[in-house]
Amino acid sequence: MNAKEIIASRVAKELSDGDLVNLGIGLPTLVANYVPSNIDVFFQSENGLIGLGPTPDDDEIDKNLTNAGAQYVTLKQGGMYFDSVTSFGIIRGNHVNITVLGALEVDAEGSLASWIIPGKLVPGMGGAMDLVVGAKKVIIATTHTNKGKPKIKKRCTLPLTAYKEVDMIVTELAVMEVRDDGLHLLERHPNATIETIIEQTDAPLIINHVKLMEV
Amino acid sequence: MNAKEIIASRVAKELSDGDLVNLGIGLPTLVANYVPSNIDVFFQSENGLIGLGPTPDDDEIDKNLTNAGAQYVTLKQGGMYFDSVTSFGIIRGNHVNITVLGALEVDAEGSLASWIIPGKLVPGMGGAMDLVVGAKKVIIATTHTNKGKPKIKKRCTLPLTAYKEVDMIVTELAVMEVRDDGLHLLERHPNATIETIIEQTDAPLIINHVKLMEV
Amino acid sequence: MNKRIDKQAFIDKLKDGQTVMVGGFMAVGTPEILIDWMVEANVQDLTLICNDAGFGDKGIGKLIKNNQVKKLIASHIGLNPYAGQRMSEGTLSVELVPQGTLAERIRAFGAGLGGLLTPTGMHTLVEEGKQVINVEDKPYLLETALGADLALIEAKTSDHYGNLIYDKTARNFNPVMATAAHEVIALTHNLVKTLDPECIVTPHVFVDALVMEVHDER
Amino acid sequence: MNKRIDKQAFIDKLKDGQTVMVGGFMAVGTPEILIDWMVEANVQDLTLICNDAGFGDKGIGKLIKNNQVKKLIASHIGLNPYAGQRMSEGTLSVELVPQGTLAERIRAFGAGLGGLLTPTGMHTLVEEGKQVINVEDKPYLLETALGADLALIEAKTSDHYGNLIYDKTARNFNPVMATAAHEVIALTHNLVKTLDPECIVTPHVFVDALVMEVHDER
Repeated sequence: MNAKEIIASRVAKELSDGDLVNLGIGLPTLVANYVPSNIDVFFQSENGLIGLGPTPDDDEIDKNLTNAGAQYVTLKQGGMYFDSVTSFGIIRGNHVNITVLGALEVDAEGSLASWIIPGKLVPGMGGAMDLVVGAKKVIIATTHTNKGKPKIKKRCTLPLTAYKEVDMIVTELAVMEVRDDGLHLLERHPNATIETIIEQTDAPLIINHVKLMEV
Repeated sequence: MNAKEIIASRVAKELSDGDLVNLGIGLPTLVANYVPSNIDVFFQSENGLIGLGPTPDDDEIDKNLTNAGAQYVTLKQGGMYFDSVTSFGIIRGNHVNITVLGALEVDAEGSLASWIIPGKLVPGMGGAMDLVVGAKKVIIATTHTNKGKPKIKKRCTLPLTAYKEVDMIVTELAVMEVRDDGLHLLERHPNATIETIIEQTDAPLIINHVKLMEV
Repeated sequence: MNKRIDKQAFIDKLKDGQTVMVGGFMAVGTPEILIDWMVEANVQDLTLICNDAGFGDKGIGKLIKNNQVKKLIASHIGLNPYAGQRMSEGTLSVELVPQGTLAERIRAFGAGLGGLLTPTGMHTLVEEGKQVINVEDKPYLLETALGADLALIEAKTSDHYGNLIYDKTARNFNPVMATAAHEVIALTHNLVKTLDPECIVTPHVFVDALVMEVHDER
Repeated sequence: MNKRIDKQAFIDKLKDGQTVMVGGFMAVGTPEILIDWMVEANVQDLTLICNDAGFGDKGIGKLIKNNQVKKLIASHIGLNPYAGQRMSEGTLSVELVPQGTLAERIRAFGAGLGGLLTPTGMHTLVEEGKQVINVEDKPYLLETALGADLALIEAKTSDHYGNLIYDKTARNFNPVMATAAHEVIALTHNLVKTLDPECIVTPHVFVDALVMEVHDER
């Protein structure tokens, strides 16, 4: 398993039967590959559907059936279509159980920076700000560092996507939870020592019982 | 024609082809009986439909198809159902061409009082406040007086339903229009003299060319 | 993901003092059997949110008649004589809300909005105690979100997931209430394997429990 | 009540400086042929409201490429290289709006609301220049209503009245934009005598004109 696969498979263990889940584009979409077979989860795509099914074969492609990343998708049984207002009503209104998103930076208070890279064109926040504010549980799925530089900070330095909304951070090294008293290290990857994790994290970690990540 | 029939038939002449019209309960509902046969008008019922059709025969009654007055109705071709949010989005959002409502008092500024009778139980405003604020054209269909007392005032004395929203007042005696400079007497019933109308109106009337009401 | 519950499971969800939204417009689209079970359970001190007070013996009117309601938030109460009676006895308080504002306030809660700005009610008694906010020189009332512990709604048909469609004007407040309560219980008259995904009005994610009533006895 | 118009009648409705809403999400659900006609008409100084900037040669991206757009209000512009290019050239200004806020602002206009209170964007750059309003001690951004002169939408099927249904995820912003412009023009791929009144998504009262495209050539 590479870093992304480790992250995606660990995030998938957070899902429960009946959950409505929204996966951001990029790494988070991989989570769908690791849903435990004994649970039934519904994925939302914010462009207007609940019930993402498997990727279509070439001859099954419908140009009017895409996900929020403009990829062709299918609809599984029990799914349905709706407009953007309804879609974001579901998102903002706390009806999404879990959203999984990437990060440029995420901090010990649960704030997230994910939409502005200094010096680069800002493509826009899309639906990310609504998702982070609205979902019941916000999981950040990200590599622990970017070119060796920590992405997990005491305080974000980049412009925020949302303030104090993140609940959990899953990297290839560790699982962390944002609580009122700070960032708790809950799990470490079998190959990562606590020292390595501390070293590669730019935020104070509260450490009690650290379990091994199951991936 | 009695007073109510005179009022309803005159109001009906304000309707144009393609209009969306919302009629209040009571006198205003009579307007539907006088729609000119050469135009196609859609009536909305704020409980959730556009396209009120004729009253059903007893054996055609559907208990889940009623108007906002809880009367059994039918749906005509081109009509559709929607929920209360959509219904009032249509109303508040200026998509209703004409609403016709009754009044306890209506004044020279276009303010309307129609929901509180002093000393009596207040049944509630229902959808009236939204209709008066949201419709493109608000027509008050009312008898000119109540037990001999003028209903058309310089200023309403009863609690308002809406402030400065009424466009036109149609009674069995006259047609009046609310303009920036005051209340204009536009038409009189052939049996009513201008003097009678002035006498029975508790608001100053601006009078230029007064036409005869066609009923 | 079986959402079907029976009468006892429904009654177990009821508690004194709850805030309960009930769908329906003059009792059309009100889940009558659920109201009957509430009367039977005789839960007390309820706050009800409903378009109107129903009739004396129909819709939520039955709960008012049976003295179970402490407060009613509605746009109209005129068709239920018990509502006025309980008000003058001092056992029922009523908050009157313009119908469109009621719909928007419930929608705001369901959509995670804190509130909305409406021109409805400006310069009327409805304005009392509310903030007036000007946008481009036009004044609007700030109306806040309105949610509930429980929403009781009536659908025509549900699939096994809890996706719902409604019947004609029995739709009214049901879909929006389905978005705005901590627990949403739908009475359905039909249960089917699948519904057309283009025509589903209430996505199953809003629906927590289904009560099945095959024979509509109203 | 014949709402059908042809290409020339459509072009006659276009004016320099107009604010135009266009449905679609990454060009899915965008009425391509209407955009092509706008390119052909070469109207200038447009303000566009759309979920995104489309692609370089698809969706509203074609108008940006052709230098017809002065301002774009959208949630995302990353897939159209011309958008960034025109911005750095200084010929295009872009207002980025969170996608859910964009949908709500358009909805507010269509529903006659002055604005809404959302938690989205609080403590971010989106907050800049906006009023923060507390409701029950929670801060919300006041976002105001957003309307347009013209809305261009794509439907799957219309009936003769202009009632519309959509196709799968091509629905997206189309229904809400249909409520929020002074003139609404729908491209439809099918025209039928009647639609199921329970499944109509956009009531005909919102639709001013219909362009019929039987053969979808995209």
